[in-house]
Amino acid sequence: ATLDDVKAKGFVQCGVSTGLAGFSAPDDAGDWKGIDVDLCRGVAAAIFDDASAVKYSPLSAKERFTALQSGEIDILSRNTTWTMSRDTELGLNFAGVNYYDGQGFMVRKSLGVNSALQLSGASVCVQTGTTTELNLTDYFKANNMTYNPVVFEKLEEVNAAYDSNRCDVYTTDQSGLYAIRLGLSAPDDHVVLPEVISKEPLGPVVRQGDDQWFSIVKWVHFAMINAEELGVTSENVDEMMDSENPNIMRLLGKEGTFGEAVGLENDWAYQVIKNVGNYGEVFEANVGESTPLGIARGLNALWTNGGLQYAPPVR
Amino acid sequence: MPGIENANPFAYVSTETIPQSPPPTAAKGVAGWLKTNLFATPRDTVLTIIVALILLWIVPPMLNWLFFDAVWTGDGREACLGEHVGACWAFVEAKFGQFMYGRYPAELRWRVDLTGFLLIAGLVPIAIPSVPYKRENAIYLLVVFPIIAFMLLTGWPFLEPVETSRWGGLLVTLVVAIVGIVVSFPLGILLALGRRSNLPIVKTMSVIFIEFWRGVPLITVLFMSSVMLPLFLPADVSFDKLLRALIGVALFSSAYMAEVIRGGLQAIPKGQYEAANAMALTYWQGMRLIILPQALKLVIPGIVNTFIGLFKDTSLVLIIGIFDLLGIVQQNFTDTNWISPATPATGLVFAAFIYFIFCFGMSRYSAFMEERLDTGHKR
Amino acid sequence: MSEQAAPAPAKMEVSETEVAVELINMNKWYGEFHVLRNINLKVMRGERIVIAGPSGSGKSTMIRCINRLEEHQKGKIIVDGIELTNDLKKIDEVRREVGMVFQHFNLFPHLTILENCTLAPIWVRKMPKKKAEEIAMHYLERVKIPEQANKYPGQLSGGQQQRVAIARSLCMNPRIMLFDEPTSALDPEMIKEVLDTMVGLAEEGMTMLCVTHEMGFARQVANRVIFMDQGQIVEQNDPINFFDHPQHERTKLFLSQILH
Amino acid sequence: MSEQAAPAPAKMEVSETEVAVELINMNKWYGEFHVLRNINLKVMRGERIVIAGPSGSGKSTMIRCINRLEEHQKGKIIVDGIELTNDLKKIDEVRREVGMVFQHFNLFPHLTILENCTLAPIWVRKMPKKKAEEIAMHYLERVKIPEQANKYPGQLSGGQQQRVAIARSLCMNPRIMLFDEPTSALDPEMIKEVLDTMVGLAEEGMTMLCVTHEMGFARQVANRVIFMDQGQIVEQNDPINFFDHPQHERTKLFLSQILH
Amino acid sequence: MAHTDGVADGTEDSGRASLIYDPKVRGVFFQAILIIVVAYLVYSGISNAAGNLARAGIASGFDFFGERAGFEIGQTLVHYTNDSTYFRAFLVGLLNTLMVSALGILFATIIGFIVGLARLSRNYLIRKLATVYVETLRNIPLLLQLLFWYKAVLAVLPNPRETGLEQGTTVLWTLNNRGLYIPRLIPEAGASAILVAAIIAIALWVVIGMWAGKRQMRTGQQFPTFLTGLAILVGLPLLTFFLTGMPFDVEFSALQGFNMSGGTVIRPEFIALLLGLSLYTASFIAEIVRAGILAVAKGQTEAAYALGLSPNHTSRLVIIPQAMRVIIPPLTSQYLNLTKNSSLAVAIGYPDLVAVFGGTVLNQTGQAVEVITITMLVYLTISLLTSAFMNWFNSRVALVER
Ligand SMILES: Nc1ncnc2c1ncn2[C@@H]1O[C@H](COP(=O)(O)OP(=O)(O)OP(=O)(O)O)[C@@H](O)[C@H]1O
Ligand SMILES: Nc1ncnc2c1ncn2[C@@H]1O[C@H](COP(=O)(O)OP(=O)(O)OP(=O)(O)O)[C@@H](O)[C@H]1O
Ligand SMILES: [Mg+2]
Ligand SMILES: [Mg+2]
Repeated sequence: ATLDDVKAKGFVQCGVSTGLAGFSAPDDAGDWKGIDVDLCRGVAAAIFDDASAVKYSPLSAKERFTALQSGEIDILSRNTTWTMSRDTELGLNFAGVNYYDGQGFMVRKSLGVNSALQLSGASVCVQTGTTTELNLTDYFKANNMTYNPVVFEKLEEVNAAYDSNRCDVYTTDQSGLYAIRLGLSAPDDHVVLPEVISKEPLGPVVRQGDDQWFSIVKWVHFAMINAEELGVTSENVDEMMDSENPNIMRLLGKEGTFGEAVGLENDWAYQVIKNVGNYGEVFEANVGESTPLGIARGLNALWTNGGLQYAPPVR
Repeated sequence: MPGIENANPFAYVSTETIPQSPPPTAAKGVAGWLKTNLFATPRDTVLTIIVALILLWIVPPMLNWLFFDAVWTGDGREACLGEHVGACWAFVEAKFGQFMYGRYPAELRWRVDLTGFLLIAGLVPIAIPSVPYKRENAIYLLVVFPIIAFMLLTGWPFLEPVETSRWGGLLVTLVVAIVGIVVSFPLGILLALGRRSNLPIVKTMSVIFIEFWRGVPLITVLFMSSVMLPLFLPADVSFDKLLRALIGVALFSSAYMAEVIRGGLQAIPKGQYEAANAMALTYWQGMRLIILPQALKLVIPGIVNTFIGLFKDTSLVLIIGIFDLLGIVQQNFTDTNWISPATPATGLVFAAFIYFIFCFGMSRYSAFMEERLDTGHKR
Repeated sequence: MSEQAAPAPAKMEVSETEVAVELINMNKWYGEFHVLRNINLKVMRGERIVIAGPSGSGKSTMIRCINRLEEHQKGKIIVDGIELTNDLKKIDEVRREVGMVFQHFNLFPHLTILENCTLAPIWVRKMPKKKAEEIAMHYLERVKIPEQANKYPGQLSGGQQQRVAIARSLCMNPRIMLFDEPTSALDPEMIKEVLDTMVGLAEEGMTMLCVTHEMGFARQVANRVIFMDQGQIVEQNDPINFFDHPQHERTKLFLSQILH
Repeated sequence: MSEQAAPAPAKMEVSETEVAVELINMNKWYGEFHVLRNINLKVMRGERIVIAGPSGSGKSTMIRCINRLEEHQKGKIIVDGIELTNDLKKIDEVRREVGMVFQHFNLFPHLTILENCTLAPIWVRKMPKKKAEEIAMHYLERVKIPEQANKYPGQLSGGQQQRVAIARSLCMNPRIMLFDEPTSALDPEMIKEVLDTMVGLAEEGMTMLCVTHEMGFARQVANRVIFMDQGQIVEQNDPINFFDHPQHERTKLFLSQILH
Repeated sequence: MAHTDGVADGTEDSGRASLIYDPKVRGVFFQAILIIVVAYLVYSGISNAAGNLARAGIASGFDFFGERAGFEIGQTLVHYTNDSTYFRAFLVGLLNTLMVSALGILFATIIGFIVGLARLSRNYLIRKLATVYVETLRNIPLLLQLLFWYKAVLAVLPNPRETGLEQGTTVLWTLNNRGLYIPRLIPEAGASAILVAAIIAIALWVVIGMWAGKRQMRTGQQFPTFLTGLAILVGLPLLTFFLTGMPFDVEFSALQGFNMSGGTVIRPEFIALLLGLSLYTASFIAEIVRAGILAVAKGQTEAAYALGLSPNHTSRLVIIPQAMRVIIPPLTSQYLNLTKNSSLAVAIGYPDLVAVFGGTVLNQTGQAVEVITITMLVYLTISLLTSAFMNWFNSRVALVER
């Protein structure tokens, strides 16, 4: 089983993107940072009590599923859209949604465009092997418009092509557009159009057929959301250990043997929160308002705040 | 016979020796050189003028961009923005460590440096024909050095381990190229012998192997090795990603190496095989003592050329997400701190320069060896 | 140039008036090296001249200047009335009149013997193929190897190849033939075949300049022997006097080495 | 095989009883082409046999069959009591006893003369290097070129190279020596050097089979001359009778061409 | 040694040979082991893959070929829309690969021959320039050059809206960073006559060539075959074009919105790829050509000159035929390399086989094993066909010697 393999080798092998700011990108010291990275770190913390027991495999969009299928990585945490065919035909399981996104468009301000419906005939830069490529086709088709795709394998190449004005439009998930805009030579010359043309629930993926591993990844994610909902943060988690709130007690392993049920220690969630933080902390630290990306919680707010992030209870 | 009995009217004996005199001006000096090399015929003259104009058109802007308008210092993109800004060398300066070592931990980079030093210490004496102890040196390079290098670079088992995903830049480029050549060399010899064998199955398999690897693009091989290999292995076996790329590169280049070596084997006269036979040497003794030493010496230039090809091909590992020199340069284009119109071009020019230095050096060396072998080996 | 059918040249004496080749104060340098120094030479039509001399004395160079395979830098070379200058047209004219036979034959290995012989007549003289072939066969018979016409040069022995080379030159119906050590790359038995062919040519009155060390040949056919040393013509005389009463020290030394 | 120090073989007569090489009804084909037809030959220890015959008659092939450089398809070859079959071990045994000298010497150009000579003793006879070198020097002295020991083959003249090739064979201390036109690639002056060496060997009683057209050599040393034509042994006799009273038409014709 | 231990003919009376020392037995034994090892490796690879796929619940097989692709491709030689099948997408990628390879081979050969000859030029400047060209391009990885050309091409060309075109007005041609736009000919009835005319023109050229050859052989007159042929090839279809009343609808391109529409477009990715591949391979071909010409002995030129052949005829009739046999084998390898290298298109967004099929299709279907296997086989087939053709060609020009 994957858990045994992971325990035997002593680290989690985590598939990430080749560099998308806020989601998974190496910092100057070469350490990987981002929401997607923190999910892997959470899983490592749950297993080893050590969030750094992770090794990263940067993957292009094209390689990612094969890498997971072939067992090269244990988790794919790489802003991957959950779709039915991916879930059912590729031998994969999506373990939740750690970022609700939607596909959008970015254009130069100088084009004077303010709606995606004005884009007919445009050249569109897009990365290969993504749902983006298909959504794009569907959107233009539905609106009776035409476009000319310019398709690249790697994000850097798409960025470079768009930046050098090879295309009029850059399309990818909106979160990505903000991150990418930062990397352009003149970020202020570009706008992200208001239309969101698709649902893009992004989440971690595991191989099918290993329910235990599937559960671990799923529940690490849920634990982080539950922790935010319950107000448990990496700072106050030690104090919270003394909390009398039965929800918190179950979450932190004071009560019940929920961890053992999936082959972990009972304090698994404590370790996740202690070492990585709750969902809100992770979001703020990587993509939130205080970061250069400055993305609002929006759909990713807790359900209690009108967002979609909702986790089943630990019980 | 006609004419012989008549006293010859042309009979002549020179009385003085005409001294050697210098050639007329047209044939020597600057003018002579110009005349014969640039303006020999009207067509030559026209061509010369056209080419000179083109050079005038291209070279000065190039120099301006590279040197005169270039930005040499600075610590961010602001330095490289502006109207008439050439290359952004400040970018290269800031990222130099990454370009060389990738994300290899800074405090451990001495290990890479030491490895590099050990490599040069082995390579230089083997490359200079007059230095003795070639055999010992080759053993050092092919056996001892790889082990030391492996231990130094990975840290296994004594030092602090550094996983290969942190390696990058020129380090990875060199590791891939060198491992490729070291592994493909013996494999190439075996394949070449196999292809010349008269055991039909051995021969067929060698041919199929060689033709297959020579017929498919390296990037599909790399893709295969990087993401698909585990599919073909039992579920619990796994390799390092870099290692898999290395295997792919090694198999690929061993096919090319095999063809080079086969050329050498074919150039050895049949008499050498027969003499070895007649002296009761066994097949392997004959190969090891008689045939291969001669054949390999003959194909040194070919081997160096294969190495150059391999060295250039390492840039393709970029496509499977291993950050070799080119990969890491490209990745740094997205660094928000350094993004500017000049950055990508500067990065690419820098990478091109590094590759050029290595490849040009090797190709000069191969030409030098070719000349040496040519004069020293006439049959 | 005029088209001619396979000729049957009449036995001819040396002309007293017609100059075939004239070199006047000719000088040549290779870079700084003065290979040919003040060469003066007048060859009458029908003359057979043998050029001898130690290695490196400039014999080949002189002969190659005559059909402009090398360029001279000073003085004049007049061939068949045409002065050799940079004028490409004149060079072509001269080359059409001058045949050359090389030490290493230089047959075209990708063409058959017959094609070797017809190539220049067809492309330079613009002769119909059929006629070119007739002439070629005529000369191949002359050199006694008509049966090899459809073989490739690689299939012939050295002596046969050299005879083909001679036939190939003759097919252009040249007025002057240059030979540069035509026998020195051959085995002893083959030398005779080639020399016989050359003697035959000489007897028909062809103007010939021949670099060779075959002194028997020189005695038999030459009108004149020229001895060169260090880029100069040191001595010239008729063969009998040349061999029996050499005048110059250098000639004496050379002959003492050659004739044992 | 037993290791032996550099021997000083005594002058030996032909043995009456000991057979060195025996070919019985031996046949060989190259593909469809029948090169050797029913060869029967018995060579006694100490015999010196010269094999002559026109080109393509199968001389080389026969000699190469004896140390299995070529495989025969029918009949028997027994060398030194060992029958040559597919058995690799026996082939090795035979090759250790049989030395061979090739027309083109086939020295190993990447090894010095000394290394050429010691290679096989060291690797095949498993001799210590020192001893192998002693023996090698002994034989190099025999062939009168000990001073060349540390040169490379490319630095030697053809005659010297061939003598090295002979010394190299002798270092394996063979009981039988095969020579395949050992002098035909040499310049006339060098032929004598090599023949002298071979005469020396013959005088010491080495069993020798020698393909050669040097009839002087045959007269001087051979016990027997064998004449081959079209893959068959046409005639054999002692040299005197062979040269003076050839019986077979083919032999007469051949000799008339060779001896002018 | 290999060639004596060889296969015996069997008529042996050598039954007594002990088995281990019989080379035949040894050979069979080793080869049997080899087969078993290889077969085992192949078998275990396949069974592992099957097992791994099954365990992971991944569908396998080639059914996906018939499904709707659902994505667009930037450059298509055959009709393709997002409703076409994956097979169609495969075909588009394959044709794009073939097109860029074929054109690349053509240009690389032309440039390579020119540069190779330039390296032998008497003109110092040209010689040195050619040397610099060869040494630079040979020693820099192709991938880097492609990136460079792509960026250079894009950097030089303007945005379509900066070219000063007016919205909606058609132009004959225009060049911008979306590509080179030229008119597109849409054939109408009668257009096929022009095709027929072109074919007739080619046939005429061949006939004239043969006639001129024969006439020269007969009368010695030479005839400017090449120029005449060219004139016919251009003239005849053009004449037909006008005679049939110009049966083409010409579609011009125009700036429409922020992009050009209509016309035929040659995209910058293609230009960059073609440029990169041709220039890079040409540097190798140049060296091959130079070596080939130098391999022809100097005496050959001299002999030809001495016979009075002009430099042109000397090259054509004497030097090149001899150089070709040295040139062709290494030239073949360069052609193969170029074809394989075209797979680097993936880095600059040209939709070749690897980008379309091995990239997008692989991702959308997830059938990595099938897709990569097919991709490799396709390249292998192209390589083998090219070699086979060049071998045949080589055997035709090979020198008949000895
Ligand atoms: N292309 C060249 N460049 C420079 N020097 C040359 C060249 N060709 C010949 N030489 C020199 O010119 C001199 C005369 O050469 P040439 O070949 O005419 O001599 P030769 O009398 O024909 O000698 P040989 O009997 O050896 O053929 C020699 O010293 C030679 O080294
Ligand atoms: N490897 C081979 N394959 C086919 N035929 C061969 C081969 N080697 C030799 N032959 C043919 O076998 C015949 C005998 O050849 P062999 O070399 O034994 O002749 P030879 O008597 O030694 O002649 P020479 O005096 O020319 O060396 C010749 O007709 C030759 O063409
Ligand atoms: Mg000369
Ligand atoms: Mg023979």
